[in-house]
Amino acid sequence: GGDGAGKKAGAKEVIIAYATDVDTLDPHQLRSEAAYGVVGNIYGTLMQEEYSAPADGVLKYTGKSTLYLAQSATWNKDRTTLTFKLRPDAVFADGRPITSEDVVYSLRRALSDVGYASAIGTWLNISDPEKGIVAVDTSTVDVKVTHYSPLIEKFLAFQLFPMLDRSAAEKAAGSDDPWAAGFFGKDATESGPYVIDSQVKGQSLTLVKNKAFKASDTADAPDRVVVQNMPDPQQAFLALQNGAVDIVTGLTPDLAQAVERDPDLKLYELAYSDVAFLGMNNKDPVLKDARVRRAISHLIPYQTLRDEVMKGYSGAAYGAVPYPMSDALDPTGEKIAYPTDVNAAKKLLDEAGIKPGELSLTLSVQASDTVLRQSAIFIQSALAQAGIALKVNEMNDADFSTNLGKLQMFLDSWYSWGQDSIYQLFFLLKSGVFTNYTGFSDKKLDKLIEQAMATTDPGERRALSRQAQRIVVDQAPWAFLFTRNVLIGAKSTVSGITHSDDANLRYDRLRIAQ
Amino acid sequence: MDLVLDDIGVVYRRGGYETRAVRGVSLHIRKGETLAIVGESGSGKTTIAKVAAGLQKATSGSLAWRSTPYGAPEGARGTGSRRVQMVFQHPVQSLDPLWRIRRAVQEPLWHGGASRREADARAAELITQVGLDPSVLDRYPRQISGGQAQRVAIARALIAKPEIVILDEPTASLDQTVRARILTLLAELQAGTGVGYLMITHDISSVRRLATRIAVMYHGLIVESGPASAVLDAPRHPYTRALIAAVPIADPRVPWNGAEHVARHRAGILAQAPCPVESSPCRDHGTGLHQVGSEHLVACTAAA
Amino acid sequence: MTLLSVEGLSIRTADGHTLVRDFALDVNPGEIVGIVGESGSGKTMTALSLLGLLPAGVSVACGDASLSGRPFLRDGRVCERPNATMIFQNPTAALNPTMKIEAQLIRLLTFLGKRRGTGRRGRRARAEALLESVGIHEPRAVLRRYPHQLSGGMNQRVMVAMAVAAEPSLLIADEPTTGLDVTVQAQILELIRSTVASRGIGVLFVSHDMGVIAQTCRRVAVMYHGELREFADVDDVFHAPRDAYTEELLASTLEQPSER
Amino acid sequence: MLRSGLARSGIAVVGVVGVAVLIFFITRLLPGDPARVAAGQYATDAQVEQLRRQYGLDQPVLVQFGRYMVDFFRLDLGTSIRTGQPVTDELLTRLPATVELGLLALLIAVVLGVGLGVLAAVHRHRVVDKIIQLLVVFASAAAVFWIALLAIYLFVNEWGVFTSPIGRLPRGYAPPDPVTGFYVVDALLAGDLETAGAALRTLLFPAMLLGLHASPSIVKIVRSSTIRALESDYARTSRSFGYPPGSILFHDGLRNALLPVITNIGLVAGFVLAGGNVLIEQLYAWPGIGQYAYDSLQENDLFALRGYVILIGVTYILLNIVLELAYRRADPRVAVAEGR
Amino acid sequence: MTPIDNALRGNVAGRMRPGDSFAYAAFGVLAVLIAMGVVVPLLYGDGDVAMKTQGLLPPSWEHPFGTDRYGRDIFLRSMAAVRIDVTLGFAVALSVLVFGSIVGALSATFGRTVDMVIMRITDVFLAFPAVVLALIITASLGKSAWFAAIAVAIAYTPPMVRLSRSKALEIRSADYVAAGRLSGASTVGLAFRHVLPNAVKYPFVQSTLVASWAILDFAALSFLGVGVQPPTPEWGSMIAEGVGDILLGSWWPSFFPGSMILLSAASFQIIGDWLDRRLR
Ligand SMILES: Nc1ncnc2c1ncn2[C@@H]1O[C@H](COP(=O)(O)OP(=O)(O)OP(=O)(O)O)[C@@H](O)[C@H]1O
Ligand SMILES: Nc1ncnc2c1ncn2[C@@H]1O[C@H](COP(=O)(O)OP(=O)(O)OP(=O)(O)O)[C@@H](O)[C@H]1O
Ligand SMILES: [Mg+2]
Ligand SMILES: [Mg+2]
Repeated sequence: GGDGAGKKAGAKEVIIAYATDVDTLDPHQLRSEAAYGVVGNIYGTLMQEEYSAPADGVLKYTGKSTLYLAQSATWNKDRTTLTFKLRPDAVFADGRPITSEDVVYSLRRALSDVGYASAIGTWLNISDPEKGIVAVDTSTVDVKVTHYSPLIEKFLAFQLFPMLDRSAAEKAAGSDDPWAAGFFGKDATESGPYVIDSQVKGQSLTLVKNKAFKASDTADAPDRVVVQNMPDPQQAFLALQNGAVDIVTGLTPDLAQAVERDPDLKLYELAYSDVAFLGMNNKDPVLKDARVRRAISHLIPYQTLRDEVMKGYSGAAYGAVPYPMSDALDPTGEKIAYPTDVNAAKKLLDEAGIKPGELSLTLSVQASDTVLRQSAIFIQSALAQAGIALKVNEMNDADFSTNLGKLQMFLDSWYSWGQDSIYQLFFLLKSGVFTNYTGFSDKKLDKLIEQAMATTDPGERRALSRQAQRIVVDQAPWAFLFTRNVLIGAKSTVSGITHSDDANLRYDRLRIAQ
Repeated sequence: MDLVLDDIGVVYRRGGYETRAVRGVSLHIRKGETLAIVGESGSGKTTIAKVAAGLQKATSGSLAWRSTPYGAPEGARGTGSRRVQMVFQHPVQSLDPLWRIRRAVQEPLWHGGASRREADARAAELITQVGLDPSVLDRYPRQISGGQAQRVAIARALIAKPEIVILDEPTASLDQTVRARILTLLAELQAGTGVGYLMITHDISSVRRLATRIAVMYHGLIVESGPASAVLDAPRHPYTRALIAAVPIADPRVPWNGAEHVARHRAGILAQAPCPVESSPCRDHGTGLHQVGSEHLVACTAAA
Repeated sequence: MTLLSVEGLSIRTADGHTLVRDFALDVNPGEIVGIVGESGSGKTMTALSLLGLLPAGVSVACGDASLSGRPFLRDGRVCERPNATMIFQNPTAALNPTMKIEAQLIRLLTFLGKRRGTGRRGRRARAEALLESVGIHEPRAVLRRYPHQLSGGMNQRVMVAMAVAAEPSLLIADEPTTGLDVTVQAQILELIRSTVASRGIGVLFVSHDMGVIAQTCRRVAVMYHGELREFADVDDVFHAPRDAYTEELLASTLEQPSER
Repeated sequence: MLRSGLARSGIAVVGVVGVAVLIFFITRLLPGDPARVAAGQYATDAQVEQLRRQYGLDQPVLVQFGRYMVDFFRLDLGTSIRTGQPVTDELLTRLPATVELGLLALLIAVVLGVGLGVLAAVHRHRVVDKIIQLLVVFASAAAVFWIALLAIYLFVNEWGVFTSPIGRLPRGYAPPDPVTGFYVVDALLAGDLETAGAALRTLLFPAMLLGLHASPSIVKIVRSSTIRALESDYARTSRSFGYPPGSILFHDGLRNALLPVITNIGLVAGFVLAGGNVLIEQLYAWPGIGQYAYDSLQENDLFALRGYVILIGVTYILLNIVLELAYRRADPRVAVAEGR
Repeated sequence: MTPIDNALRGNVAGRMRPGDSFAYAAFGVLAVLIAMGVVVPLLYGDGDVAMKTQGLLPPSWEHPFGTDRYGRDIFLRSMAAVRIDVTLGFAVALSVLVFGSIVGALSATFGRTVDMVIMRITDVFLAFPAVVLALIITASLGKSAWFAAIAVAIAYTPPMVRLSRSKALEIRSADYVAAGRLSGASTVGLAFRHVLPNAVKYPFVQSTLVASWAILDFAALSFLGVGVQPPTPEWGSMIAEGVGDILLGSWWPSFFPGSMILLSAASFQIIGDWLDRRLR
C-alpha cells in the first residue's frame, strides 16, 4: 500500500474487506453482509447492545441492552407498555432533530411488508403497529405489547430498527412506493456514528465520522472506514497481509490458520451458536423414518469435519440449540448426540429395512459456502461406508434458497439473533413455519414452543425449552454437525472487535494503535 | 436450330449501385457457324455469354430458339438445358477439383438417361477426339495441364451433342502454341459435328481463324456486327478500327503503328459527333445500327 | 559498347530444381531486346534475378552480369545494385493500393532525391511533369487518385513514369501489356518505344506475344524450359528460325499480315 | 454511399431490436422465480406475491414483452432485484471501470499483436516465426482465468511485483473527480500525477492479462496480411526501386496489413469488454460491469443479468458498425467500390 | 516446367513441412489424453472419494498431480475430466459442424428472403461473445453441464453458418458449378454434388477450432459455476475449487487442470491450423 496524496494526514482510517458489495442501503431490504455492516453504523437505534470492557481486543456482548438514542426506556407496571424518551441532542446528520414522529415511522416501517423484518416483528409482541407504536409528545414514544418477552429490548437494539428521517422518506415516497424503498436503497438519513462519504459501486463505500452524533463518545473511533468489496476470500487475506486492508470479515478456517501464522496479524475467533446441520426432508419416503435419520447422524464424521474442515474453529452441536446459546442442553460445546459409529448406523438401517447399496440420496449445498461444500465431500465418503450413495449437488445461493423447502437433504447453517432457544426452535422446527425447511412436524414440540412464547417467567421458559430440545435430539430431524465460530482477521494494530449478537462490527468501537 | 437473343439488357445491382452491363443486345447464334464477340474489357461480353447459356437471367429482352433464321420463335424452354454448353476461360477452374476427369466429362450425360456403358464409351470417344489419351480420364484436374484441361472442358461441352457451345475466352489463359492447337481442334470439331459457337475473345487473331460472323461490343452495346471478313477487312466503326489496328502484326518486316491508329480512332469515338457513348442517336441502338453491307451493321451514323 | 551483358546465368530453387540454365544475353544502349517463351519457361525469373528480386526459395546459382561495364552479378552473387528499374505485368497490383499516386511518386522522388542530393522542393511539380511525360493529359487529377481508381493502362503509364524517374540505364519490362486491352497495349508499347528513343536506355522486354515482340524489339531471345534456345535479330528469328521450338511458336502465331 | 449508409443503419436497428427480443425470450424461460429471489429467504408468500406484482411478473408473457420493449426503447433495463436500483444506472456507473480496463487491454492487445505479427511476418518460416506461432497457440489455448490466477499467484504472492488487487486504486488514494470516469484520465485532468500513476499501475496488471489473452487473433491476422503485403506485387515494385527495408515494411507492409485488423478489433473488443471480463473482473475485484454480471448471476438477478447482456450485445453491434465505417474510410479500395 | 510438373512438385514439397511436426505432436497429445481418460478411471477410479486427512499433498509419485483440499487425487480427477471436456469438445464441434454448415448451405441455396432472415438472426447471435451468450442461456435454462454444452454449441453455430454460407456462395459461382448447371443438374443436385463437397472442408477446419474454443468456454462456464456442477470432475470447476489454495501457495490443484485445458485446446488449434494449410 502506498501513502498517497489522497490520504488525509493524521486521519485514522480502517479498511474492512467483506466478501460482498453493498447491495442496497435500505436497512429493511439489504441482504449483503457489507450493507449490513454499513447500515448498522450509519443509523442509530433506540437501544444498543451493552459490551463488557475490552479484553484481548474484543468487546463482548453482555446479553443486555442499554440506552442509545433513547434517554430512557421504562416499562409500565404490568409490562405491556415500553416508553422511550429521546435524547435531546439526538439529531440526524444534517442537524435536524430526531423526533418521536421519526421513531414511530421508523418502527412501523421495520414492521411493514417492505422488508423481511416483519417476520421478527411477531416476537416484539406488537399486535398492530398502527396502534401499538404511538408518539406521546415530540420526544416520547410508547410501544405497546401484548405481553412481556425478554427479546423485546434485545431486538430493539438491532439495526433492523434504525431511526430514519420521516420527512425525507415521505418526500420520496410515491403511491407505488409507499415506504420510499427507492430512496432508502441509494440514500441514507444517517443517525448513527458514521455518514456516507462516497461510494464506488462494486468496489468500496467510504464512511466518515458523523460530527452531529452525540449518543456516544466517538473521539477515538476511526475517522474513515472503507467498506471494501473483496469477493475472493484468499485475495482478501493477501490484501490483509500486504496492508491493503485492515480487517477481513468472514475468514474461512484455512485462512484463519494463515492469519494465526502471521505475526503481524491477529485472529479474532468469536464463538457463536451458529449451527451447521444436515437437514433431512421429513416428508421424504425414506427420510421420514427417524431410524434412517439417526443412522445418517451416526455416520457423520464429526471429528473430521471439525478438524479438517473447520480446522478446530468450531464447537460441537448437541441438538438444534447448541452452546453458547442460552438454555442449551449442552453447556460445554463438546457433546455429540449421535457419535460416529458405522455399526450403529448399519444396525439402524437394517432395522428400517434398508440394505447396503440400496439407498441413494442427494445432498444439496450452497456453492458459495466453502465450509459446507467441503463438509459435503467428507459426508459423501462417510455415507459410502454404510453403502449409502450420496450425490452432492452444489447450487448457487439463489437457487438454493428458492428450493430450500423441496430439497431431499441439504447442508445449511443457522444463527438466531437474540441467542434465544425458543426463537431458534420456532423458526427451524415448528410445523408450518416457512423457515422449517425440513418440514419437521411434531405436535408435542409445537405445543412446548407455543407455551414458552406465551410465558413471561424465565425459569418456566427454560424448562419448556429443554423439554423441546430433547424431542429434537431424539427425533434427529437433522444431523447436527458443528457450530461455526466467526473468524475475523485484522492487523495487530487494530482492536475493538465487537463480539456482538448479530456478528456485526461496531466501527466506532474499533481502535487503531498508531 | 438457332439461338436468338433479342434486345437483351442486364443491370447489376450491388451495394446500392447499378451497373448497366448490357444495354439492348440482339444476337443470332447459328448452328454450324461461329459468332465471335470481341470488345473492350468490361464491355459485357461475359454477361451476354451467361445469358445465352441460361446461367443468368436478363433484366430485359428475350431468348428463343428458332428453326429458321427468321422463323417463329420456339420459346425459351429449351435454353439452359444441354442444348447449350459452355467452355470457360480458366480451364482448370471449370473442373470440380474433387472429381475425376471421367466423371466431369460424363456429367452432361447423367441427365439424359444414358447407361453407364454408353457414358464410358462416349467419354473415351470424345477424349480421343480432343486429342487426349483416355488414361487422362482417371486423373484429377490438378494432375493435368491447362491445355489438357481445356481439351477436357471441350470434350465435356460436346459429349451431350449440344447445338450451341459458348466459348468465353477459351484460349486466353493458354500459351500461344497451345492456343493454336485448341483453335484448330475447335474448328475440326465444328466441321465434324456442325455445332454452333458463340466465341468471346479479346484476341483478334483467334477471330480471324475461327469466326464466320463478328459482333463488336463497346460499353454494353454492339457497335458493329457482320461477316468476319467484312468486319475485319473493312471495319466501319471507329472502335472496331482501333481494335483491329491495335493488334501488333507478328512480322517485323511489316510496319505497324498501332498507337497512332488507336489514337486516331479513339479520338473519333470520344469526339466525333454521333458516338455510342456520348451522343443520343447511337445510345439508342434501335435507330443507331445501320446496314452498311450484307448483314454488316454499324452503330456509328458517321461511319454508316 | 554493350549496356547489359549476362553470361552463364542459372537459377535454382531451394529444393534443387533448376529453373533457368546457362542463360546469356546482351543489350545495347537504345535497344529493346525481347525474351519470348512459353509460360513457365523462366522469363520472369530471369528478369527478376537481374534486380535481385527473386522470391523466397529461389536464387541465382551462378552467372555473371554487368551493366555499363560495371559488373553487378559475379558468380551468382550480387555485388552492387545495377542502375536498372522494372515494370511488371498487372500494373494495378504493382502499385500500393493504400497510397495515392501522388504519395507514391513523392515517395520515389524523395528517395531518389536523398540518393542523388536533389532538393525537396518542386517534387510535386516534378511528379506532374513526370506524368505528363508519359502522355497523361490531366496529371493533377491522376495524382489525386488511388491505383484502383485508374484503369490498367493508366497505372502502367504511372509505372513507366516511376521507372523512368529513376533515370536507369536499363529498363526491364515483364509482360507490361498482358491483360490490357489491345488498344491500350498499343499505346503502352508506343510509350516504351518513345522513351527508349528519347533517353537512349536499353530495354529487356519479356513477352509471350510474338506480335508484340515483332513490333517492339530489335533482337529477341527464345526460351524454352529454362533454356535459351535462340538469340538473334528479330528478322532472323521470324524469317529464318534455327530452333524447332521457335518454329512451332511462329506457326502458332496466326495473325496474317494484312494491308491497312 | 448514402443508400448503403441507410441500409447499414437499418441493419443496425434490426440487430439492436433483435438483441432485445432474443434476450427477452431467453430470459423468460428462467426457471428460478425472480420474485422469490428478490424477496429473500425470510419472505412470506404474500411478500413474494407483492413483488411479483411489482415486477409485473404476474402478467401474461406478451404483456411483459410489450412493456419490456417500450422500456427498452426508453433505455430502461428494469430494476435490479438484488439492489433495488435501476439496472441502467448501475451499469452506467460501472461502465467506466470496465471501459478503462478494456481500452488499455485493447491497446496492449493491438500493440502486442501488431508487433509480434510483424515480427513473425518479417522472419516468416524462420525460428522467430515458429516461436511466435507457438506462443500464439498457447496464449489462445490457455484459459484466461487460469492464467490470471497463476499471474496473481506469481506476481503478487511470490514475487510481489504488483500489490493485491483491491479495485481501481491502491490503498490511500482517493478517486479523482469524475469527468470521464477513467481514473487515469481524470487524475491527469486534475493534475494529480501521483494518483494517475497509481491508477495506471493498478490498471496495468489486469489489462496486461486481458490484452495478452486477446492478442493472438491479432497476431495471426497481422502476420498473414503482412506476409501477403510483403510478398505482393507492389512490395516487389518498391524493392525494384531499392527502397530501404524499413520503408517497405512501413508503407507496403504495415499500411496494408493493418486494414484487416480494424475489423478484427470488433471481435477483440467484444472479448475484452465482455467475454474475458466476467472472469477477470471477478478475480481482480475490479468494479466493472463484468463483476456486476457475476454478482447478478450468483443471485439469479434476472433483470440485472439481462441488462448486462443487452448492453454487451447492443454495444457490440454499434461498435461493429463504427468499425465497418472506419474500415470503409481507411481502405481506398472499398471506398472506390462504393463510388466515393 | 509444365503445370503438371508444378503440381506434382507441389505435392512432393507439401508432403512434409516443418509445421507438420507440431501437428503430429498435437495428434499424439490428444490421443494420449483420450487414452488416459478412458483407461485411468477404469483402473484407478475417478478420485471422487475424499481420503480424509491427506488434503493438499504436493505432487509425488503416489499422487502425480498432488491432492486437493478434500484429499482427492488430482491426477485421477483430471483424467476423469477428459471424458467430459474432450468429449464435449468433439460433441460441440460435431454438432456445430453439421448444423452450421447445413443451415449455411441452405441459406446460400435458397432465395433472398430465407437468406436475409437467417443472416439477420446470425447477426444478433454474433453480437454476443460466446461466454456471454452461454452465460445468459445457462442462467435461464439452469446450471447443468448439458445446458452449458448446448449454450456453447449455440454460440458457435452462427459463425459456422456464416462461414459455410460464404464458402457455399463462393463455390456456387465457380465455373465448374456453372458447367454442372449446363449439364442439366438441379439446384439441389448441384448443392449436393458440387457445392457441399467442395465447401465442407472450410467448416471442417473451423470445427477443430470450435472444439478448442468449446473446451475453453465450457471450462470458463464451469469456473463461473454455471457449467458442470462440482463435485463432478471437470477442469474448469477444478480450477475454481483450487483458487483459494493457489493463492495460499498450493499451486497444484488448479495448475494441473489448467494445463490439461491448455494441452487439449492447443492440440485442437494446432490440428486446425495444420488442416487449414493442408486442405487449402
Ligand atoms: N456479378 C456482377 N455484379 C456487378 N457487376 C458486374 C458483375 N459481373 C460483371 N459486372 C460488371 O458488368 C460489366 C460487364 O462485365 P462482363 O464481365 O460482362 O465484361 P466482359 O466484357 O466479359 O469483360 P472482360 O473482358 O474483362 O472479361 C463490367 O463493368 C463489370 O464490372
Ligand atoms: N517462388 C517460386 N518458387 C519456386 N519455383 C517458382 C517460383 N515462382 C515460379 N517458379 C517456377 O519457376 C519457373 C519459371 O517461372 P517464370 O515465372 O519465370 O516463368 P515465365 O516464363 O515468366 O512464365 P509466364 O509466361 O507464365 O509468366 C516455373 O516453372 C515456375 O513454376
Ligand atoms: Mg469476361
Ligand atoms: Mg512471367
